[in-house]
Amino acid sequence: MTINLGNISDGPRDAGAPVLDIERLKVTFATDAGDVHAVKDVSLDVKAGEVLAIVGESGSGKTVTAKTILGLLPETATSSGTVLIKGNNVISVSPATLRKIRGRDVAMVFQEPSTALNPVFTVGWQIAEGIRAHAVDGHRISAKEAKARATEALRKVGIPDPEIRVNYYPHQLSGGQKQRVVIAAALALNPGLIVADEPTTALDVTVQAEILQLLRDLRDKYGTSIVLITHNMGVVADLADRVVVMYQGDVVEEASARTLFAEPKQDYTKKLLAAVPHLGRDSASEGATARLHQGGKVLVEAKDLTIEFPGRLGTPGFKAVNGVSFTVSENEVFGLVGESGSGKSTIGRAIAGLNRVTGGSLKVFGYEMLGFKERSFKPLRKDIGFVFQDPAASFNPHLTVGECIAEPLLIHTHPSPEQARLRVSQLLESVQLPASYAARYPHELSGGQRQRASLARSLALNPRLLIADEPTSALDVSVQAKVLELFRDIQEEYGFAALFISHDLAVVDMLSHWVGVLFKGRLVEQGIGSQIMGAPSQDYTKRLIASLPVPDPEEQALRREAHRALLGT
Amino acid sequence: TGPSGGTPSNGASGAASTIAYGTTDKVTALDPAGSYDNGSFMVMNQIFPFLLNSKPGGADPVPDIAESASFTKPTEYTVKLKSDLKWANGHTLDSKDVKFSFDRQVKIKDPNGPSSLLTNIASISTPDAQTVVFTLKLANDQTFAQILSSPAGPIVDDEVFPADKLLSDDGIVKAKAFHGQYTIESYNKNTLISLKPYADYKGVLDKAANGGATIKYYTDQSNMKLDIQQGNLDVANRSLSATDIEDLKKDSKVKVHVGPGGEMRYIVFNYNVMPFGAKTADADPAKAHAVRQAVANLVDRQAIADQVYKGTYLPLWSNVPSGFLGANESFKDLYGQDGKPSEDKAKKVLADAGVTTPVTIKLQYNPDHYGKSSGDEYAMVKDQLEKSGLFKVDLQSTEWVTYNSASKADTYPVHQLGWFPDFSDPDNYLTPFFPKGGFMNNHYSNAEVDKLISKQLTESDKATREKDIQDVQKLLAEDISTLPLLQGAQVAVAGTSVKGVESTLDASFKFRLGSVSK
Amino acid sequence: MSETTTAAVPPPAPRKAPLLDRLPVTSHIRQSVGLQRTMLLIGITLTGLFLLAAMFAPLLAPYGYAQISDAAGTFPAQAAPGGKHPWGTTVGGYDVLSRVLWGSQTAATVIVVSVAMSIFVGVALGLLSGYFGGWLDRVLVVIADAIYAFPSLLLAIVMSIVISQGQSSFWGGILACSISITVVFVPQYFRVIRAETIRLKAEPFVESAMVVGASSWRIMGRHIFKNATRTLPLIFTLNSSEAILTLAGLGFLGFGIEPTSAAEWGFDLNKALADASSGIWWTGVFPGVAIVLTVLGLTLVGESMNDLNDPRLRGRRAAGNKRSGKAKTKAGRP
Amino acid sequence: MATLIEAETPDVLGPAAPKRGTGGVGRYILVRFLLIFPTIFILVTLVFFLMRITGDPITAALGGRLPQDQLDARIHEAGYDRPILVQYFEYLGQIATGNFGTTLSDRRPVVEMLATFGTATLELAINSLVVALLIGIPLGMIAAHRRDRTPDALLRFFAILCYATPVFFAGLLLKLTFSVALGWLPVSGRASTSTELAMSQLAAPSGIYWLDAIRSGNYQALGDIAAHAVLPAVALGLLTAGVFLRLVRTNLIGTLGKDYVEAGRSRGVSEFRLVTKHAYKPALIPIITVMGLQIALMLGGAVLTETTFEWKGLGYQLAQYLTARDFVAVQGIVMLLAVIVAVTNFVVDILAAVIDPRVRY
Ligand SMILES: Nc1ncnc2c1ncn2[C@@H]1O[C@H](COP(=O)(O)OP(=O)(O)OP(=O)(O)O)[C@@H](O)[C@H]1O
Ligand SMILES: Nc1ncnc2c1ncn2[C@@H]1O[C@H](COP(=O)(O)OP(=O)(O)OP(=O)(O)O)[C@@H](O)[C@H]1O
Ligand SMILES: [Mg+2]
Ligand SMILES: [Mg+2]
Repeated sequence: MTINLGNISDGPRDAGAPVLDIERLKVTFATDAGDVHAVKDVSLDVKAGEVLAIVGESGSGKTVTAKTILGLLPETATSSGTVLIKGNNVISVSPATLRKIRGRDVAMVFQEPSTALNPVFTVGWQIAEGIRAHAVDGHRISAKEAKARATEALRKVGIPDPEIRVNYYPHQLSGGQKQRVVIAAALALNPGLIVADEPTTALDVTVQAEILQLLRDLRDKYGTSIVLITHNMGVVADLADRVVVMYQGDVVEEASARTLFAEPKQDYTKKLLAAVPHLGRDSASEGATARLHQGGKVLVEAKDLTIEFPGRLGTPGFKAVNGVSFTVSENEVFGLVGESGSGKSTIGRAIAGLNRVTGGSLKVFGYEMLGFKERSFKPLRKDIGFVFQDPAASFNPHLTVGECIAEPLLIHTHPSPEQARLRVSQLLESVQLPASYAARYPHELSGGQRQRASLARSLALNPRLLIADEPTSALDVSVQAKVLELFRDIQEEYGFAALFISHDLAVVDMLSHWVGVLFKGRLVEQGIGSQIMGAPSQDYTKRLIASLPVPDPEEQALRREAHRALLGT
Repeated sequence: TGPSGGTPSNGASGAASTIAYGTTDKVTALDPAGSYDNGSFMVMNQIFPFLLNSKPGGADPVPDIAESASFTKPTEYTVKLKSDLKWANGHTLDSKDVKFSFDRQVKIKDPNGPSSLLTNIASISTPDAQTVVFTLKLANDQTFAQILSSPAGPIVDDEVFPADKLLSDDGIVKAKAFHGQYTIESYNKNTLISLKPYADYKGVLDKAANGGATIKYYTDQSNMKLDIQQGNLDVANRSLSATDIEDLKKDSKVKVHVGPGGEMRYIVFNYNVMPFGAKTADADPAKAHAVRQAVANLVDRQAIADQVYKGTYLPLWSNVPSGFLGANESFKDLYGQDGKPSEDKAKKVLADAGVTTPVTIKLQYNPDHYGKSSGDEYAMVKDQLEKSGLFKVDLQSTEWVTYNSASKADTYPVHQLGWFPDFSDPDNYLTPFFPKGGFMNNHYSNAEVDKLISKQLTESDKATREKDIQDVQKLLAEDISTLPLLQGAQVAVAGTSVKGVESTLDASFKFRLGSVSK
Repeated sequence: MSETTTAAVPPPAPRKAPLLDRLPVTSHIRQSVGLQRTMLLIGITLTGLFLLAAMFAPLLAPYGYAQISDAAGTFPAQAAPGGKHPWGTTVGGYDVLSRVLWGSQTAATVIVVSVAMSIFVGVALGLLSGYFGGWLDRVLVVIADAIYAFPSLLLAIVMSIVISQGQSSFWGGILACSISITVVFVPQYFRVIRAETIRLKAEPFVESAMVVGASSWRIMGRHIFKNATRTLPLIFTLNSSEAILTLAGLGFLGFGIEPTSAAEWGFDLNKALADASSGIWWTGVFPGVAIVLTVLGLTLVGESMNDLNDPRLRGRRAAGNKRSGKAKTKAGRP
Repeated sequence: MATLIEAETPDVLGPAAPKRGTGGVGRYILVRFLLIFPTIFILVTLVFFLMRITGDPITAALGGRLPQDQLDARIHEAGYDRPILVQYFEYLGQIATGNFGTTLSDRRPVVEMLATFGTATLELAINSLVVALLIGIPLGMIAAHRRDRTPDALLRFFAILCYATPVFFAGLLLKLTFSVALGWLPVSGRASTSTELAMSQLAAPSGIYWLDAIRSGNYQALGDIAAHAVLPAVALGLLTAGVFLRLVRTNLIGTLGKDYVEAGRSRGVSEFRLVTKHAYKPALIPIITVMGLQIALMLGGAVLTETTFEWKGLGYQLAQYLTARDFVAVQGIVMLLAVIVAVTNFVVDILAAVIDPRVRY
């Protein structure tokens, strides 16, 4: 069926031959809107024991390339070219052969460990399934032997007490452990090549550091080659030997990691690298020695703030925020960082009256939020803007962007249609969007444009306080850079106070004058951004900073050495 | 034959074979005090004794477990029982049981029971074990003998039945409180009853001609039809649809038996709310009468009987159905032309009375109580009335319970009703209906009619009584309180080898399983 | 997390598409391919025929639904198909073809009335219950669940007895049936809308309206209502077929509409039971097939719409189909 | 007829699944169990009032025979003309003491009536459930696996046809074909007369005929019972099979698209095993939940099947009692149906919880 555009096979290869050799790969998808050329012309190879990183912005074809390597493309895809693994062209082999290759010659590690594990089977069973699918020396492996091997694989990836954990269901493991299980499943048959598609994106930085270390160990100990797909330049700098940069389905640049970061050749690569926030550079509190903007009024004041979510069916509640005290003053940008689940959003939402305060005190513009009443709080709402994390979800898909932006105006100031239109245009302009975009529907905007529109909406009533909950985490680095820049400019122009929430230390540092570090609902440390990032005083903060890989292989190698003890690896 | 094994064979006795009887009727209760319907009465007839009962072929009550029964005084009806009567459980059956049975019904007065038939009994005494004396309120009640063979008539075992409340079916079966042609062997209510001949039966009927019988209950008549066609049933009785019966007539494996029927269908005119009725805006008795006459002239009974009922119902020309004492064809004489409708006559009566046509009539029928064909029947009535151009018919139907209440509350100007007799006497077609306070509550009253009806009821001379009954019918046909339409026939379908079905399809309307054999 | 939530609110069809293409069914035809399209088209054809029959029954039917005679005299009973009566006549002398055609009108009316009423009540209650929560929500949920748990046909029977007493006129009968069906359907709509409302309430776009200070009514009316009712056309078609089946079931058990008030397929089938075992097939087969085809059509439309709405279930043409003839590999999926 | 909409459970293992919590599965079961009672209470109340505003049983039985004053007297005697709330609380009181009364139209103790007809309906439901599962699940798997190909289209068409054909029409066609024309199977009933008699003479019958036949070793009767069971089970089973097929297909397609299936595939697990094991087990949770809801559909369909095949069960009986305004019987049946449905859903929830390991801790 396939026309092999490349050479079909050039016979047995010598020892130094690549474990994976992709030539002129091309993948096209049929969609409602017509064909999508996801991968246009990709050629690359991976040598034994090498970590090859594929980077590029969202939609550049990284995942599709990875799936092609295992023959996992959906039926709507058509592919051509060659993908050679141990002499087999994955694109043209029979389904039976393909099944033999999978797991034995090449294995995959998925982005989201929680969805890559079947919730109703034990992790041991799932690993054993892969083992039993392959005959070893011509005979099927017994269930018992498979389980023993699964236990062994779990031990290899550093799961404690693998004999016990082998019988656990996925939900009984933490996110990091789950990802280790996924890696163990990939390792079970000792494949020469592992394809890891964003293996750490869903994980917290501290866990990410552990997984990166594990992958490095695997390469070192077993000589496994790794294709690492990621958009995180820090991860690339930390792990990769060689880097392939993809842009819109094509490979634009290929170089060793050090070379790429040191002297990128292509414009696109340069731009990509420039957009990556770098901890310690470009801090908003650069050089500050005292807390900035303390002259004005205190807009938000939390004292022993506690927020507890009620438990279901009489089970005890869950304290998401526990005894937190802080203030946000006029003109000040307060950055809130912390790992997932530490309570950042909960605090932000409480200030906006979306979550109920259950203990302590939270004063917003002097209004006590403990036991707040919507009716009496409503007049204050016009002074609060809110930017949500996911720009796509925060717009009503049935209203135009203009209607969405005008909504706060309509509710609070009852302008004439003409006035409203005018104000919407102004707002759009201030976020550098053409006024004509008011007539568009949200889905007709790109992610970055949507987030700008969201910013415009939050500014509609000239709020005194803006709450931005991870406003850029759903965006590509290059887009993120633009939005962050815009945010900074607008903040300076309008002078509103802001609570800026992010899990990315570098991003928080870029924008915030004052930074608070949350850990399991407690504020472990707060201080001037540049000082906290440079010289954290608390252990947790130190670990957090140490875990964050910086987008520079040289520097990252040093940091890794320096922090080895702290990270406990 | 069907794969289900054909008719059940009577393995035990090896004598005469068992008869399988099918019906779509239902049993309400086996206790005579608690039911007043065909389905229950059919079973009671097989298992309980009566003082008087009719023999196959006729409806005249003759002593059953009685030796003699007659008026000894105008208000005293004396019954002498046969001696040595035994219930199937060994208890003796004597006058105590008889008095107990009737007293009990009156005492329990079950909402579903037939105690209202016994209103004429003033008291009952038992001078000795063999004698029962009924003292009546109304002298010379000509229907009393019939009442004793009616649903109010079964005699029950006083040692088994409680005096003040009903006994459950299972209780009756377990206590073997039977004295009829049969006893019940096994009882699965409204599903299957298995009957065995009762050896010590002393009643008027012959010993059962078969080795036993099963009664199979159906919910869907077409299933019953298929079963009789496939030989799973020997007899299928009430009720097969007209289509089924017509089809079965063509089937060589079965025979359709037809006997006289007492069931009737008629249209009631409410004298208050019918067009020009007493309570309408343009009340005019003469015009109302003309309207009734016009309707009587226009309905084509034969067409309905042929088309809708395919001959399973026959035209009914009087308030007393044919086959009963004194029945005549008074409506045929007065209306239409030789049994055919007459538009001219209808036009004329309306014109003579000065009625402007078309007259709008609200006609009501009930779709669920009188068989599935009521809708078709009344569609034809509507069609017949409208064809003449004299009437516009607003035809409506209502579900039974509401229908019944509404029909008596002057809601329906003209509506359908039907009647199945309690016992085989012409009076059962007169007294409940026409004297003031009749159950139709249609505000008809005619003193002469009332007088004649109460006269015939106590008239002991048969010829005079017959004359009275004929006269009443004539008066009723002139007034048209109700318009008789159709008279049902009894239909039973039996396998060709089955004997004795014909003989029990008589005017008593009692199906005696004991007569049937094969 | 954010990915799944975005996926849950698929964007509406592009704004600039012509109105015709944005209508539920037409947009689905355009999206569909291959077998899916065939099924959708069969469904649409059947449903279209049904609607045409319903609209033009008075013109198409040779006789009235309750007509048993014409100038030439009374119709014969149970006449075999042919001649004046192409599909024969029933035991009551009705023309089968006419009754089947008129029956579509009854069915369509019942569908429209019952589904409209249940949508109205169900949506209103679902929105309120889902949005405000609290004890109102709890009570409504328990009641809806209780009603829902009860076999719907039986509930419809009870309701039809309650409602239909005394009423057998066309509208009386239709309303009785419709209301019985409504009672059965309301919990379904209630559930769907309530669940959607609860889900939407947590959506950032609703929260963003909340932080702006929009009133509850504004949020419900402007933000939740439209998004929550997205699936209604689909439920509408599926419930329509259910309405027909319930109506037919009612008619079959004798709780339907009398023949002189309207033509009703289930009722006619009920009447035809006795005929069927006597070799008179035409009185039952035609209304029966009418029910089957109508339900089939509506269900096909509804199911296809469902599959097309759900990206997981939507089939797509293979890439580059337009350039046929070129050799290509379907991605391996043994 | 319950709905096809229910056949959809968009999120496999969605947030509806009870969370791991200190309460544990014991508490979960308890709460689910307690929820049965309001359901029953609401239905019984609803039916009580509905029934009582539609008329009384005495008029239904004797309306055509007695003058109105006599009817009224009887109604008064029976107490049906008292204030409805008084009667309602009296009724509740009776139920609370376990006294369900005696049916009005055919004088049976309600409990006994329910036992008789309930087992018949149960037997029908079990038979048709077997048919539905045997047809629906494998075909649903095939359809999901071969999605958008010809087998899938044919199977889906078949499923919709099953659903679109009214049970009574399907039953009629089956009966005419297999009993009347071909004579292979009996026309109607649960058993032939001789078997019925044999069954009614058993000492402690369970009421489920095939079970009784096996227990008493009467294998001839068993054959007879099986022959009678085929057509009703197929008629009702097909209706449900259509829904099951669709249900299995939709949910399997859902889970087949999950990452964990892709992960299994990436390890070389065979396609057959992916469908029948990896995707099927997680899909089973919503499938089982919705199947529970199908019980209501089945009971509804049972009314029509029972009528067509002379199967003397609850559904048909209910229609009869309704006509007779026998509210004692109707309420008894409604209560039983409510209990059946609630208990089924309860059991199904527990079953789903057993399959879903996340509920167990
Ligand atoms: N199943 C599919 N059907 C149609 N188009 C697809 C499909 N999968 C991927 N694509 C398209 O192919 C292109 C490449 O997608 P791919 O998933 O490889 O991007 P990516 O580089 O991995 O991006 P990200 O960083 O967001 O994961 C995108 O335009 C995407 O929309
Ligand atoms: N409505 C809720 N009910 C119960 N628990 C909740 C609720 N919302 C949040 N939580 C819990 O509260 C904790 C803090 O949640 P929060 O959303 O504030 O975290 P976060 O720091 O914003 O994390 P992320 O970076 O993932 O957004 C988490 O453990 C979360 O599970
Ligand atoms: Mg990707
Ligand atoms: Mg958050």
